[in-house]
Amino acid sequence: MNQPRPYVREPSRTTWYLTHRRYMQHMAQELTSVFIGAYALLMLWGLRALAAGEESWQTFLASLGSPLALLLQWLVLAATLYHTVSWFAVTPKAMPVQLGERFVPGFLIAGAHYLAWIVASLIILYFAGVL
Amino acid sequence: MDVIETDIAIIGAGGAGLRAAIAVAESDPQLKVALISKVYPMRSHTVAAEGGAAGVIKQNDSLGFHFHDTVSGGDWLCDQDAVELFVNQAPLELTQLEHWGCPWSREPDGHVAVRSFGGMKIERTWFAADKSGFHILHTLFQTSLQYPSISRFDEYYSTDLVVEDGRCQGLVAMEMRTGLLRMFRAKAVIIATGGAGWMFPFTTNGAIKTADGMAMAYRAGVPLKDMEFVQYHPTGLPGTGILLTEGCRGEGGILVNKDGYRYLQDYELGPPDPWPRKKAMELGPRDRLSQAFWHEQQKGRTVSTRWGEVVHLDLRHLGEAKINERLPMIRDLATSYVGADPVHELVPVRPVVHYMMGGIHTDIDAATPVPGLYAAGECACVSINGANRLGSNSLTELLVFGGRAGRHAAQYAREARPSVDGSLLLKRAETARKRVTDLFLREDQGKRIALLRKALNDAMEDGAGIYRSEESLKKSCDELAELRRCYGRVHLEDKSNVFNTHLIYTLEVGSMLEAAHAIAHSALQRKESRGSHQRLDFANRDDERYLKHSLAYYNADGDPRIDYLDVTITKSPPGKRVYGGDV
Amino acid sequence: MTYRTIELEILRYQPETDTEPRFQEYCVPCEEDWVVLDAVNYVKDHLDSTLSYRWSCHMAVCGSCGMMIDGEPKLACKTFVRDLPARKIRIEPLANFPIERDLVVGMDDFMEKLQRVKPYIIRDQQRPLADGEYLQTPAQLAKFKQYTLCINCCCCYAACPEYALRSEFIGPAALALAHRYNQDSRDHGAREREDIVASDEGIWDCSFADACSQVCPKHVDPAGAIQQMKVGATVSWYQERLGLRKKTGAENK
Amino acid sequence: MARSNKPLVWGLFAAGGTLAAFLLPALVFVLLLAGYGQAPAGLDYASMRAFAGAWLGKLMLFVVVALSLWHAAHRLRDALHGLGLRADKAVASVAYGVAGVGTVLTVYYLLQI
Ligand SMILES: Cc1cc2nc3c(=O)[nH]c(=O)nc-3n(C[C@H](O)[C@H](O)[C@H](O)COP(=O)(O)OP(=O)(O)OC[C@H]3O[C@@H](n4cnc5c(N)ncnc54)[C@H](O)[C@@H]3O)c2cc1C
Ligand code: SF4
Ligand code: F3S
Ligand code: FES
Repeated sequence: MNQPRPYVREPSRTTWYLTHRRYMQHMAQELTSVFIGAYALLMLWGLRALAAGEESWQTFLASLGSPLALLLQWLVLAATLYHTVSWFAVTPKAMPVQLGERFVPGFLIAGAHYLAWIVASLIILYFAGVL
Repeated sequence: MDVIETDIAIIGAGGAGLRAAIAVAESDPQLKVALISKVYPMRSHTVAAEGGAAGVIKQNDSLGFHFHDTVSGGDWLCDQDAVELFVNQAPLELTQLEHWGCPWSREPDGHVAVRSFGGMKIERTWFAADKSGFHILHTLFQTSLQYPSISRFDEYYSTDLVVEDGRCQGLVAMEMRTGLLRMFRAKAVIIATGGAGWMFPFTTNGAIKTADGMAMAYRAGVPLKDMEFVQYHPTGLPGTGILLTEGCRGEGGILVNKDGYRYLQDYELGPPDPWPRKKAMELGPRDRLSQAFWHEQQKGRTVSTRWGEVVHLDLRHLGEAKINERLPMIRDLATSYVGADPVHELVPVRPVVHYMMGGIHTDIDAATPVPGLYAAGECACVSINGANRLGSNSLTELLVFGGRAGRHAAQYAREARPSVDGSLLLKRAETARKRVTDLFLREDQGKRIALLRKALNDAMEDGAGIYRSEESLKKSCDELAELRRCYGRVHLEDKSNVFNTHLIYTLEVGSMLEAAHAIAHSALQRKESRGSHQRLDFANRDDERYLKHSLAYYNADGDPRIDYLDVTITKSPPGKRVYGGDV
Repeated sequence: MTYRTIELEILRYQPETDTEPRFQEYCVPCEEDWVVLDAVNYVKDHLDSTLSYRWSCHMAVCGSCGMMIDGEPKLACKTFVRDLPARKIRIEPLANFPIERDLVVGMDDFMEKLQRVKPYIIRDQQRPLADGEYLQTPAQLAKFKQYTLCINCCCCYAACPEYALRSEFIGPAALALAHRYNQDSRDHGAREREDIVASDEGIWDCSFADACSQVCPKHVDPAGAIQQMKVGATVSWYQERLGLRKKTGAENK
Repeated sequence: MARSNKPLVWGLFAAGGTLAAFLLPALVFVLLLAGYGQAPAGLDYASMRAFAGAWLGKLMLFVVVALSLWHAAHRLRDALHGLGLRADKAVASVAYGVAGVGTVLTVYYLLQI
């Protein structure tokens, strides 16, 4: 009876992320990729339309108004915002900035990112003619 | 019984054991090392050391100063040849650790920084914030991983040495995960099993510090030296016994009684300068500070709390920035375990058992009287600590004498005669096995082991505490004799083979009883007060009769035999220990 | 002095008699400043001496007492009973490790991984001891200090979903340790370590779930260390492909 | 042990993630306006053609579209692995395949403008 007989617990491969809030959050972040990917394809579709001429471009813009397209865009907007927030939250970890013996506090780095984000968004809105 | 063949077996993978293993590997990569430990190396209690390690490195310091601080701190019971070797080697060993990656705290110019410690004339304690032992242990452990000649046997509990033909040829250890006992056959054995604080109820030591190595050597006929000298650290947290490093006081922390008065000035440690003055007040030696607490308590000037009597450690004037840089763990420990944030509040502290000056008798090469058997670290007594160890000398001792044990054991192993007939060794090992298997067979008739341990704790605290007397020690001796008898009948409640910690506790209590017995008897016989050994009935030091090491020899059925050995004095004749403004 | 009585629900597993783990309950009278470890010790000393678990320092530095406490990997000696509001406390062995017995888990895999990342100073040239220490400014020390604080408690492994799903993953603490040496100004071994660290079982198996850093009792931030190594490994990968840097290590052989 | 080639895609993933974090919310918002029939002046056929006709504009559009694709592809691969899909090789081929084709098409369309 001297052979060790350790007991191995197997996590569920398909539902483990439901066992804890932090795993759900992580999975949600991972899944923003679905929407970002979908949106990238949408943009690609738009480029195709733009290349094909004015008519296709107009059809493309009009197609954005269908209920399904609207729903998708709202979801994408939510997902991208979540992506932005979670991405900025961890940037200080991936790229810490050391000044002398201290590290620049994470919230300052994240704060700088938010500032840049606002500026970038304003520029986009300006050139798009929204502002 | 399985036999594992090796050249050198090391019991214990704390600071001393790891340093020894690396020393063997570096001095001769051909020698096989078996590194045996009852816990994973990085769990060893060296991990808990906070303050730092002493070694002369700065221009304003000198080896002579370190020598004199150590010798007078030890109340002249140190062997001065050993101390001299120790202070000479200390800087090299600490530098070696730096080369291995230890993250020592630094000065702005990149040199290592040093801090003040109790009883030291000049600041010479290398430190890594307040996690010095942690960093030393992890550095040694990680460094040891690169030597292929070192094989680790983690979570193997060693029970007995195998001594045959007048020399040590191996040991018996139990693989805890299977309960299997194995014999390690070795040309040389090094014991590095650490201290024994757990025999007291209130200690800074971890639960693994249970005198195993001392007991193994003791039973094998090696005397235990100077066992009566048990160090109380003056600043432990009440309740848990968690240590607040002397570094707190080195950085400028002060001790006050219930009136907010720096009471140490009443005990020849003044004047109470507002700044830290070396070797005075809070930077006096540990024995004096712990004794001062005892007197304050007698005078009713301590603070009563739900954990009992305490005094206060005041760090507030150091300010948050310095506390965070130099004492971050202290802040965390005090805040969580007693709810006092040292940045804003007074921290309750009291003396607590911390360190064993005594241990396995070795010479300056870490060799015991039994050929082939070496010992180093807290379990050994070389002796550099005499009657009272100075803070931060122990970590350095692990390195200096751990390394020496490794090198000398390696040399011995290379030159060793071929070992005797294996069957003789196996017979020895079988006897050792029987000691364990008997526990499994015994029927329920004795005390529960947890109660036995409690009784042991009480016997030690009541009889062999900060102050002792003929009466209290006699009582302890009697109680311990009775407990040893009880232990002979103890049975196991858990008879499993797999990771049976109940069995381990039981064996550990057995070890502690033997070592405690040696302590009480050595203390009873020493009719003087010296360093940490304070007798109410013999208040003075008596160099005439007791400028000697005590040696306790094991006696299976009765009291140990106490013998004496001269102290080696080379250049510092015994004098008065002076602290305070007179230094 | 009893402050409150709690129920401990402890997962037991005795390989010699049990086929699978089971919960066992104990009633423990706690004092106000008790940590969970004190309650478990109470069980061992007074109620059931057959309970096995690891502990030693009782001061959150030896790293032996990591357990799942109410589902979270924590140090039993640093988790106060008063901070757990429920009357019942559930204690299990660290998740993602094989249970040897009761609360004791097998550490072989972790120990092997620790060794694999070469956690020691590797230098092109040794400096003789007589020449004294290497100089290292406080700023250079600060660069890697955080990653030296790991006590190998393995709480991070118990939290990491990638380790749960694929046990070959070298995992947070071992990788953070590699980063610790890479960032040390005295070390020249970063390239050598990259062969292990930047392999498929190393940093690339991490999906940045960040659970490791969230549960780490010593604030080591292994997640950050791994991300920084990903950035570093990516830069050097592109540099090598673009011929800006010589290839090293195994890839060269 | 061999070093991984993941840096190739991880570099694209990280760059794409950063870009997406900074730019996508505003871009989505702009197109959303169009969806509600409020297309801003910048979305006119003429302005868009002018923008995409310039080399700088082409480059910007290329970077946004392609990197978003690679970001999504790599993360989706991770997510599917997490969701229990063990066929990592197949998932990777499809995900990166789509991203690759998308990248080529982006170039193709942009060059037509
Ligand atoms: C809280 C605290 C703070 C301290 N601070 C300082 C300080 O600042 N400066 C200083 O100089 N000193 C300090 N000390 C003292 C110093 O840390 C210790 O004396 C020293 O670390 C002991 O090291 P060691 O290698 O001898 O033993 P340990 O580190 O205790 O290691 C003992 C080893 O032996 C093994 N072992 C024991 N029994 C067995 C057995 N039966 N079978 C197999 N293996 C066994 C254990 O597993 C362990 O690996 C401090 C001590 C404490 C408790
Ligand atoms: S990184 Fe933190 S959680 Fe992980 S082993 Fe180290 S100390 Fe424990
Ligand atoms: S939890 Fe695991 S996935 Fe990465 S960030 Fe930490 S190692
Ligand atoms: S007992 Fe050492 S970390 Fe908890």
